[in-house]
Amino acid sequence: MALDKNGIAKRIAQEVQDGFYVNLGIGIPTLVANYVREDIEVEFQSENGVLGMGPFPFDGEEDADIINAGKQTITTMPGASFFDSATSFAMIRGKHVDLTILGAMEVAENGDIANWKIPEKMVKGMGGAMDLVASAENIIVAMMHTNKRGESKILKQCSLPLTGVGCVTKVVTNLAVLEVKDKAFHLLERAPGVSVEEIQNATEGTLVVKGDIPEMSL
Amino acid sequence: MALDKNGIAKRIAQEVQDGFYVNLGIGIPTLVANYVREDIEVEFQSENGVLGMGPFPFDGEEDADIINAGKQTITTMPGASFFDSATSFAMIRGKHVDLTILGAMEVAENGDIANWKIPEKMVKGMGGAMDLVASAENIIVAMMHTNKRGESKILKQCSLPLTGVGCVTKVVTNLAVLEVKDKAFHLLERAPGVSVEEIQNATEGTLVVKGDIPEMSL
Amino acid sequence: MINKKVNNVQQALHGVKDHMTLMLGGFGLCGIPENAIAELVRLNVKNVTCISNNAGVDDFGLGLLLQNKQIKKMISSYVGENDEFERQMLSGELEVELTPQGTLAEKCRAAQAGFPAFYTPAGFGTEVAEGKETREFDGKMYVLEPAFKADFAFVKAWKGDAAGNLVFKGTSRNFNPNMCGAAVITVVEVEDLVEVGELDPNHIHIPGIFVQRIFEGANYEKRIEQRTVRQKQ
Amino acid sequence: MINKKVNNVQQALHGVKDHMTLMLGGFGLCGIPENAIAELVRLNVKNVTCISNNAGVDDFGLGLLLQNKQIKKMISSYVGENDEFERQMLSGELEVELTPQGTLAEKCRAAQAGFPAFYTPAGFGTEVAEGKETREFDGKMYVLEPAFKADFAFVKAWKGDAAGNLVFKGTSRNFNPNMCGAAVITVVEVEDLVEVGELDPNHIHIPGIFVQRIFEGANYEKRIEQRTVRQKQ
Repeated sequence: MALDKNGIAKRIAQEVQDGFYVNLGIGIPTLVANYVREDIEVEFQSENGVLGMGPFPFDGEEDADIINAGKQTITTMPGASFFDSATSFAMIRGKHVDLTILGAMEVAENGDIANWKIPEKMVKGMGGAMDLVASAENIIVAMMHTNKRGESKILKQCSLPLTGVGCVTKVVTNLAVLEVKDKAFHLLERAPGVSVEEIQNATEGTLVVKGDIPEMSL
Repeated sequence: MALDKNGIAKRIAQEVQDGFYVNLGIGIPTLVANYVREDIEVEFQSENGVLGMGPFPFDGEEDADIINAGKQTITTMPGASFFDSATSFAMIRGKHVDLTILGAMEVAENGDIANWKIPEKMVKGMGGAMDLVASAENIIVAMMHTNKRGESKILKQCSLPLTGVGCVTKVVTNLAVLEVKDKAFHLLERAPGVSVEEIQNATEGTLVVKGDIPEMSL
Repeated sequence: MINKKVNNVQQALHGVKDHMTLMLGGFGLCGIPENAIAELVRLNVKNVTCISNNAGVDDFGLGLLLQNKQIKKMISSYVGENDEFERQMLSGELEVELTPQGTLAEKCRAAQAGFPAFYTPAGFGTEVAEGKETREFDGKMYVLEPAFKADFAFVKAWKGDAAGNLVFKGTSRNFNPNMCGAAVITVVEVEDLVEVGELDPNHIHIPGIFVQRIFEGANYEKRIEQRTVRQKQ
Repeated sequence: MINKKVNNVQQALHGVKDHMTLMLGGFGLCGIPENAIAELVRLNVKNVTCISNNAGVDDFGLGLLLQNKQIKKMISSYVGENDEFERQMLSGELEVELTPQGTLAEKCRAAQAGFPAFYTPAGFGTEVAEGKETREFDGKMYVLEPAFKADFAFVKAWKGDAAGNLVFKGTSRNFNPNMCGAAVITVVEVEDLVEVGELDPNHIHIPGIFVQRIFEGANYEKRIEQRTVRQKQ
């Protein structure tokens, strides 16, 4: 069975290692925080200027001056810090953030990613995504394998305006975990009950399948 | 009578205007703070990271963590702030400092200044001087008109390695106040009792003397 | 102490004119200069270029200037959550220069610190880099981005004093400190204008040298864009 | 909270080797990492390159490493007040790269923030610019200066916590924050290692993400270079 958004987040959470500083994008990535193992130490950075984000505040305790990059009210953990935007991107550009998790409209087998614009239809803007993907060495994309019309978003080449080139290292979708290297998507894991064939059919880009592909353990 | 160091500082203090942020170099410039009119508001910046310097501390109240760029123990005024070196030079490079006063070994009629090195003999280093002279629009040099051997330090061309090019706007020496423009030193004022001829004799660079030259009023 | 205090928002915005370039702090609705924005609406200056990470929402923040058709051009990183912004952009009524967020912040900081331009990897290989100089350093590609040039910067701080010293709170800090001193005139509104000497010199986020005018703002709404909470167990 | 605390200066300097490039905070003797310097002397690492605004005085600070002939090259802005430094430089025993102070600070900040190089007006037309790329922007000339690349940064802060968050005091701040995260490994010594959560998140000068190791230093001498005082009337 294909994963839902929380399932994708849960699987990505397994990629988060002890001692990691992690930047979570808007959407599915935000959910990842809910599933990180409790026996490891992780700090979440939000590019609007906070390190050490905690859970959402209790009802009535929200503070308009303390939000995340998704403009949601948040809390902070002991040891948290606030800083300006230039410093925030010093952390990102300077490779001090260990893991970046973000959403995408399309990814390509060479690691290109598109997630900010559909010409003449929709423009959200790139926000901090272009800085993140241009600098991070460990980028995981959280996304649906196909669009609402069933068309693959895991492509030979992106059709939408790019956010970054050759930068994505891993993709976790509702169907699979894919490693991006050598101009191909390497199938690492299947969603529970999803066959290699289903994944192959949903993937437009080059899919490399070597040996038995295990199911994700969630 | 030629001025002493305090006299030079006293004359330069007259150039400090209400609302000015001022950077004072090591040596004579440091003395300028003692002579600024008390009815105007001025803040002194020191490039090691303090704005709003006050007088020296009372004996026994000195703090090793609060010094100026000359490594002297200082105090701060109400409204003072401390900051890091990059921010300090953001103030300087970003032209937020209104007036820079520094010493020199030589100045030239085109506004060049040399004050950090005598090849094979002495190297103090440029400290913040190169940043200051490259960025400031209002640079006053405090110096002796001649060296110990009586040779002019007010030159056609600097002989020592430069600190900055075409940047000095005014020079106050023990003999005179000179404006630097149009590739010449324009004599504005004489030290009390010093004749134009004496100044001319002590000046190697082109000296422009127009009309009666008043004595400084100190 | 050099006094930067002005009496009210009218004095603070003296000299703002049509066709000027304005910087405005804030991320979403967090840390926006509410009083300056209200005065810009009242002044009804037209054809301004606004540098701001976002453009507020339809009926608050810079959205008010958009509704009022005062803005000729927006320089922002993110449009989402503002329908009128997206509509004006897609229809071509509004000129929009989308800039990566870190580049936006650094273009402010470069202006503040006297750097004419800088090299950043953000946007290389994308349409953001089109027409711009690119260059390789150590095997990685970078885009040359110029510093911003703005006439006014409107900044919101938490506390400040008459010397122009500022302290920010939480994530309402965001772009505000980076915009101080990045325009010809920096105008700061604070929630709390304290006595000079009250702020700890070790904990001033922005020294007054970067500020030209400061005033205590009135009636902060501080609207929350996405109120997200959890329930007590 | 990611724990950066190490137990002592020996653990903090683990991995420092001959021929490495080291950054050291401080201005004169103010805010220097006294414990790290003492350990560098004890380790007797040789042929190191030191990036530090000054080189201490003859018998304190980096002067100790100079006396001990451990330094191959100094990258500094100011030599004055250190006779041994000047002597080794003029005799050619010591390689010295003199760098304008603001450039020195920004070369650290560029390394911290992921900028490969930057344009500064400082040093244009002087021997500092010899052999370097220069360029005109808006009628003014600039010199291209690359970011530093260092193996270790040794930083002294006033207070810090196990998460690596730092607070500096007075002018002992100077280059210290700019060097955090500017080397492969940033080692911080503090006078006071406080409990995590004790530092106000609004007033942390350097967030822990820029720090790899932190420890509480022992026996700070904090020598004053120029004790200048006035007498009470």
